[in-house]
Amino acid sequence: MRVDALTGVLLIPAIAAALLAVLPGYRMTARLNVVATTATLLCAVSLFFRRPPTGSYLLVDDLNVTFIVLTTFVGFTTSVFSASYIAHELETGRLTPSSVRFYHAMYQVLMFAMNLALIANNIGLMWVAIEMATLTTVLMVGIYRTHEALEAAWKYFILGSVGIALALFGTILIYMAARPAVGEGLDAMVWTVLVKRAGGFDPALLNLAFVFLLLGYGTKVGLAPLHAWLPDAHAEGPTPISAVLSGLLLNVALYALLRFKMLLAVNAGALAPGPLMVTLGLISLVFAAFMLYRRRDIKRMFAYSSIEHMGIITFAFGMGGPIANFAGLLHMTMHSLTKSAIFFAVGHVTQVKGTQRIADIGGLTETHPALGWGLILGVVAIAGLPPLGIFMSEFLVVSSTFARAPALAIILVFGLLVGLAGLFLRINSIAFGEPRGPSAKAKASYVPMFAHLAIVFAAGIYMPPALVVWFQNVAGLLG
Amino acid sequence: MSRIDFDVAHLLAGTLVLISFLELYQDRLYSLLNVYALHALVLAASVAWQALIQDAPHLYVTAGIALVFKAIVIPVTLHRMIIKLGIHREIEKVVGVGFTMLAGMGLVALSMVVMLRVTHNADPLAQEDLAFALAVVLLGLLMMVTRQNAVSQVIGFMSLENGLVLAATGAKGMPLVVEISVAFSVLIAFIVIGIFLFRIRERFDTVDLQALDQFRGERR
Amino acid sequence: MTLTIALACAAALLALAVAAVALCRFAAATRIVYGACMVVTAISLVAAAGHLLGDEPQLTATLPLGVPWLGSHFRLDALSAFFLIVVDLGACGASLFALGYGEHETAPQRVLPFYAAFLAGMTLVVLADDAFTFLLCWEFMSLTSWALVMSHHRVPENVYAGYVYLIMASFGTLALLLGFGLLAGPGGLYSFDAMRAAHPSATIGAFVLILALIGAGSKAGIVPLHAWLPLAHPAAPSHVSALMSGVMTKVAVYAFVRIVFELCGAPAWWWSIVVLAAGGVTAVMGVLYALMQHDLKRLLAYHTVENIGIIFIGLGLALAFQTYGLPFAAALALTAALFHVFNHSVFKSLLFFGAGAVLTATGERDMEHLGGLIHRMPQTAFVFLVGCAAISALPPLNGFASEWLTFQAILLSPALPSWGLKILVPAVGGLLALSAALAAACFVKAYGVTFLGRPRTPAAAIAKETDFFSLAAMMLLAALCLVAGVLPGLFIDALAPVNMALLGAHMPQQIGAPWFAIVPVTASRSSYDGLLVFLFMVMSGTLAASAIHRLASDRLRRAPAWDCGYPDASPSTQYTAMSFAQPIRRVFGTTVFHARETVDMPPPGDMRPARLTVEIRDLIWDMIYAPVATGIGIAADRLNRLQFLTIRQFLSLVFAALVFLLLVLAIWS
Amino acid sequence: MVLIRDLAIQGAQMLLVLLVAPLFVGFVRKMKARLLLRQGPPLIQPYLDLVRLTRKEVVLAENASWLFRVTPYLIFAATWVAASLVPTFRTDLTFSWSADFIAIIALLGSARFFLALAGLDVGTSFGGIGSSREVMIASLAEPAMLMIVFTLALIAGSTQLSTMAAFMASPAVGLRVSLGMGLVALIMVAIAENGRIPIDNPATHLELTMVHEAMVLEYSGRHLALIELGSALKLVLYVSLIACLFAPWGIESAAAAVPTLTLGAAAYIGKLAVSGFLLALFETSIAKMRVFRVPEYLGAALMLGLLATLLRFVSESF
Repeated sequence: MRVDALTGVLLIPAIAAALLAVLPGYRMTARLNVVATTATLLCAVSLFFRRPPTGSYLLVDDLNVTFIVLTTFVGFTTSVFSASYIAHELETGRLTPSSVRFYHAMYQVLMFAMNLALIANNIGLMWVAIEMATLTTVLMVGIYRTHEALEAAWKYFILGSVGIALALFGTILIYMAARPAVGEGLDAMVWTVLVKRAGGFDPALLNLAFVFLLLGYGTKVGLAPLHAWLPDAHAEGPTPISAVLSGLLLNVALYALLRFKMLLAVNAGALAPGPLMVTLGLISLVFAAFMLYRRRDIKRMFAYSSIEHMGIITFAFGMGGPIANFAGLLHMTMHSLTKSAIFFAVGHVTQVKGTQRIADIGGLTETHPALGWGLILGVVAIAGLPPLGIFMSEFLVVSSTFARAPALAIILVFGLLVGLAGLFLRINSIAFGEPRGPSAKAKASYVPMFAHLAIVFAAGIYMPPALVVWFQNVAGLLG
Repeated sequence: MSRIDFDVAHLLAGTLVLISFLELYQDRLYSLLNVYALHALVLAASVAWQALIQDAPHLYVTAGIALVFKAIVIPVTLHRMIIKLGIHREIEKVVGVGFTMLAGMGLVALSMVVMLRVTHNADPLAQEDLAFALAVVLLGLLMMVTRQNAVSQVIGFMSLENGLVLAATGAKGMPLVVEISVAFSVLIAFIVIGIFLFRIRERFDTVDLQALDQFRGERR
Repeated sequence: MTLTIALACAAALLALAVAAVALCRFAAATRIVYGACMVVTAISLVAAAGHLLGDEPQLTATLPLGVPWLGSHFRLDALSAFFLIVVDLGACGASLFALGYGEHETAPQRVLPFYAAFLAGMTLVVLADDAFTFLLCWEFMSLTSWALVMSHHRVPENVYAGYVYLIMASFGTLALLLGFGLLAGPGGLYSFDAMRAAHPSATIGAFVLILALIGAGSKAGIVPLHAWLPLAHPAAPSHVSALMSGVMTKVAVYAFVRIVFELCGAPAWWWSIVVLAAGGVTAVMGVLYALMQHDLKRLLAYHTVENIGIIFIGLGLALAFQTYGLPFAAALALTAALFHVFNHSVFKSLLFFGAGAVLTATGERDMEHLGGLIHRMPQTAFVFLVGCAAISALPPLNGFASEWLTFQAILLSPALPSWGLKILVPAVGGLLALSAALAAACFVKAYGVTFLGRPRTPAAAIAKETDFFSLAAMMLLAALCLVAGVLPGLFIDALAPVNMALLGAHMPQQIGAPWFAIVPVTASRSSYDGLLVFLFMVMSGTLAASAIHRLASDRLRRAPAWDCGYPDASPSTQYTAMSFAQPIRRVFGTTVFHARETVDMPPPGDMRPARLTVEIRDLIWDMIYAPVATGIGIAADRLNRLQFLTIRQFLSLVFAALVFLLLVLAIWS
Repeated sequence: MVLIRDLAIQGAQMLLVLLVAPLFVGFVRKMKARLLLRQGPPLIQPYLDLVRLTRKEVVLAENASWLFRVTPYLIFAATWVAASLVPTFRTDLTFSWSADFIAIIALLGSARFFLALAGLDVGTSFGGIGSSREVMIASLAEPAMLMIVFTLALIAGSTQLSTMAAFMASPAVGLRVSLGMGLVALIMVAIAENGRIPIDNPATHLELTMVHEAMVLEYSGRHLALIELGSALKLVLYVSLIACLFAPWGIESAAAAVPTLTLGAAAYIGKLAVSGFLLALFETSIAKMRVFRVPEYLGAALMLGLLATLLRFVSESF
């Protein structure tokens, strides 16, 4: 196959993975990891400018290029963060050199899988990729081999595989639905074809398929009540993985859902996917908001906040319409950046304080000002307070919803408020008050965290017109 | 297609559902494993038959995978594992057999109803096939829900995947992609499960999930 | 041009905030930042004043910020110019005060950046002209003030106060957000111009009114949404308390006026009833709460609630008159409200500065530990006295002028046809009078216990007079209180453009009247001349003094206090704040606060001291806030069980969801 | 010319109230004594007291502050200004427009504010008792007063005392329920405000019963004289207020010539005499009430005022 930016996005991580699997020595491998992600990022960015032609397996269009760039970017920053994080883990001996090698290899495999899932033009291929991503993350969650880690990984594995299985069944059903209209063979699984012909599909089959896909990929998105794997996986895995999980993997699954939603949207006879997504979204939002109150583990708390935001995003896309879709996209981007930034901060916090228990962390702004204020800024952003990006998306979602469906908007607002109260209940005791826990200086690079926050901040006030046009196109595509 | 083709395919698919019921009924790991092997065997047969009547040779690969891996390798390995772990005691079900059976019936009925709504312009074979496949999937899920033992859960999961394979092969002319992915996922699943069971054993000499549940998050 | 200057000033403040982060490791940072803030706000103040007094046309600007396809609109019209004056005046005074006061700050890095940002936020709110920009700046203002409340975060009460504050602030913001969502409609017409053009339907208008009352009211401190205010305002450093109490609540009033009078269409008959009732209840409850306090800053915070009530009474009257097409009466009422906005921002800042000076001099906020400060800090005592007299609405100071106007507006209300209003307005008038009288009582208590009498603690006994800058700021504001009270006509005329813009009418020109008197309607109906009253009092006072000293004796001898022959040695025998309020507590408190006094009098021969304990319950908290909190707690506990299910149970959740959806499909057709 | 004449009249009024105030107090005392079949002090006794007090030196408590010394002058000034703006024998005084009814009430309020502060200044328990009770009484009396102002202002369509008096004198005003209620409430408030029996007893120094006296306990010499004069002025003010609102006969309008003015002054003196006698009669025939009965008393006044206003609002005919 021709080697261009598109294949680069796939090949670089694959090759890097192979290399990292064999190379010894954490320092070099960490660097190599960063280099690989950088290269991938550059390739992805170049996709903005040169669109490679659409094949029957790979595809780049307005919708997924946004996701690709976001994914590769967060992947890059996370690799930078993970370098300093893993170093500390080695010192404390929580990880052995061999497991670090495994970790780096898996990291690249994960990148590969996610990129593949995003640029796949074939629903089967996309399914394979997501399955792959799931399995790699399962392995990484279990990497610490503690009881809790194993239990989390096991739970993640079981629930994830079931979800994946359901998604596969849905995929098959889509094929079945497409076959009469498109004809047998490869074409019946190719996006670009499917979207064109979706009007002629059997609506009943489409509905059935969507139910399975919604539950299957919804499990990966972490929508309640399919969310169970998410908090533990975030809490027990290495923090960089938590960042990637929250920031990227959930998005990838959501991306898949959106694709299928577009299919249903084209077909007149099929049931509207909106209400289902709206319902699931609201359930997740309110549920996660209440779950924030009784959290004792800082990483698990932010995992629940991810569920909350996935709920908001799903809700926005479910509502549909140019403004809501725009808001959904914006919210997704902002959430990825903010949540990963928060996990960067949390990673350092847990390392300097030597614990994840909220009760043992206190007065962070006294002992580690940069870290503390960074964390606060992140929480302020994630809570939807201005002048950061999520405020804009929430503003658009709520205001555009209230005029259309007041009741829904009221529930939404209620969930947001409850969630905010829950978050600050904890963050107050973490960041303020008398310092608790050790106050040794953190050997950490704050660059990724503050880079993310800076972008989020800027986006909250000013969005470059090019990006806006981009988002508006995509919002139009989503219908 | 001729009448006989349809009948045989129908028969095999139906048998698969029946065997799923058998699995639900089993309450010893040994017998469960054996029944699962049978399940895989029938799957292989049905896939092969599909390959024959659709004259799609690549389906024979799938049939082969089903035969070799699911019907032989996995049961044997799990058998070993069980011996190694020394789980000879009964599977303590969460809910009684009777109820499980009833639920199974309900699920089969449900899958029929759901699938048969989709009658027009899709060939009847595919319809039946899908209906049975859905039934198998749901039964597998039911099994995962009603069993506590990790091994039996894994078996439930794999019979669920059998249902997927059935559906995939039933979908006429579905590209190779799917078989590959299925095999691939089975493989991965197998490895991961292996790793897991191994780890789990060295941690807590049992595969009973309740032992795992004690370490659920925030119970510190 | 003016708008450009104002925006530039806001930008400068933001830049200053960023710079402060870097600066605050240096000792001089405090002086630099506050000095710069003072200069910038002074510039903006002059510009705004010029715009309002010059009655210049409204200016608009659009920056490529905010919602992309909309941009962020800014607009400087009469209303925003007036509130910009209020904001900048308060900010300028606070910065001047802080030049001295800030030196005592232990952790300047937690105050300086947020202070400048806070000022910028308030400035931008009154300039914003589209929903997004407005809410952005609004919530930014709340957020920065939250950070300032948390600046002394080692005190658990402050953290708690900040928590409550943030939740209530977000609650208000979300209410406003919903309101704007209604006004903007599904099309998302977020600019205020579009909303003005839209003419929303009656139902939408009604919803928006309620939402605005909740949203702006929770920020302004309308009872029962006031709960955060007495917690948060005192927790911040005193100059910030002054800003939050004196200025930020006014920004909330601005939001209310902007939305209700301009954006949400023609008022329905019951709107004014809602607003009036809210205002009356707020005024009386606020002052009653204040009477029960003995923490000086919290007492002042509660008085903010009271004055907000008075302002909303004026706004409600204006709304009523506007509803029934009496523009001139409406103009009178609105003028009264806005004039009181200005006055309250002046004397409340002054009083909080005084409290801050006392706090730095003695380290005490609790009045029961103060006393006799008039001897130790005479100048502070004097300016604080002026503030007390002003807020107690005593002529010839400014507080009286605006309340007098409000009374005049009430006296115009028989012209209203609505029966509900006929009944309500006099009752509200009674509440207003009651709150005014109680306020006077409360400030007799506050001043008497804090500054008069004998010091109750060593700290109070050795207090030192506060520094030059603080005094300068307080003197300035005190002078302003007098000027605004003596020459109210100037201010009323300055408010004419605002009324013109909002109501299409304004009060008669006041400048023409002899001796700067103010004449709301006609001279034969009612008029008041602060200047003349002031001159009369000065004249007759000096006349009496000189006459007596000239003709009779001017000898004077110091001696122990007479006190009916019971000279009491210990200062603890003086009246305390609690004991001073006891008669009023017995009159009102038993019903409003379930106040109960229990006397524990030991029998003769028993050595233990007699005890008098007073229990006061905050019924609003107990009945509204506590249940909500417990409800959420219970819900959280219930749901939290889901964290601890086994894998199998989670699987069955997924399974159930699947089966459910399949059933739906099976039934759905 | 006219201006000078008006100024002269304004001055005359100021002097008149100043001079008549102690006399009125003396008259009331005399009446009370007579009603109790005692001889009683001579009418001019208050003047003598004032003169003696002004001659004496001031004995100032050690920790009394400047506020304590300024307050008497403030009180006197505020009360005097207020009293001089109430029409006694002539409406449309030169400066009457400078403060309307509400402003006059507020002036008295500020006098009370500073008196209460002075009570707290020395830091004695008696001062505290006096101030806290005084503000409690005021917190109810002032709203009641304002309600009465509302009623009258609504009837007369003005808060300008001259206009109100003129309106009350005119035939336009008939007998009105709200007027009656207003009168009763006004009398009740006046009694409370001036610390007369049954609210307070100006003649006692029993610590538990006194309010006003407790506040001024530390005052002596000229300060005390000014405060006494102030309270006398206040009493006269209320009496002339009632007179000019409810018995506006004989109050001449602007155009009146000097002889008629003297007539008006005579009428005013007459009214003072009558009301003084009635006050004395009332005070001798009733006992002082407990301090904590006062709220009920004033609450009643407040309710009356509110009721009057409500009636007034609801319909023109009441």
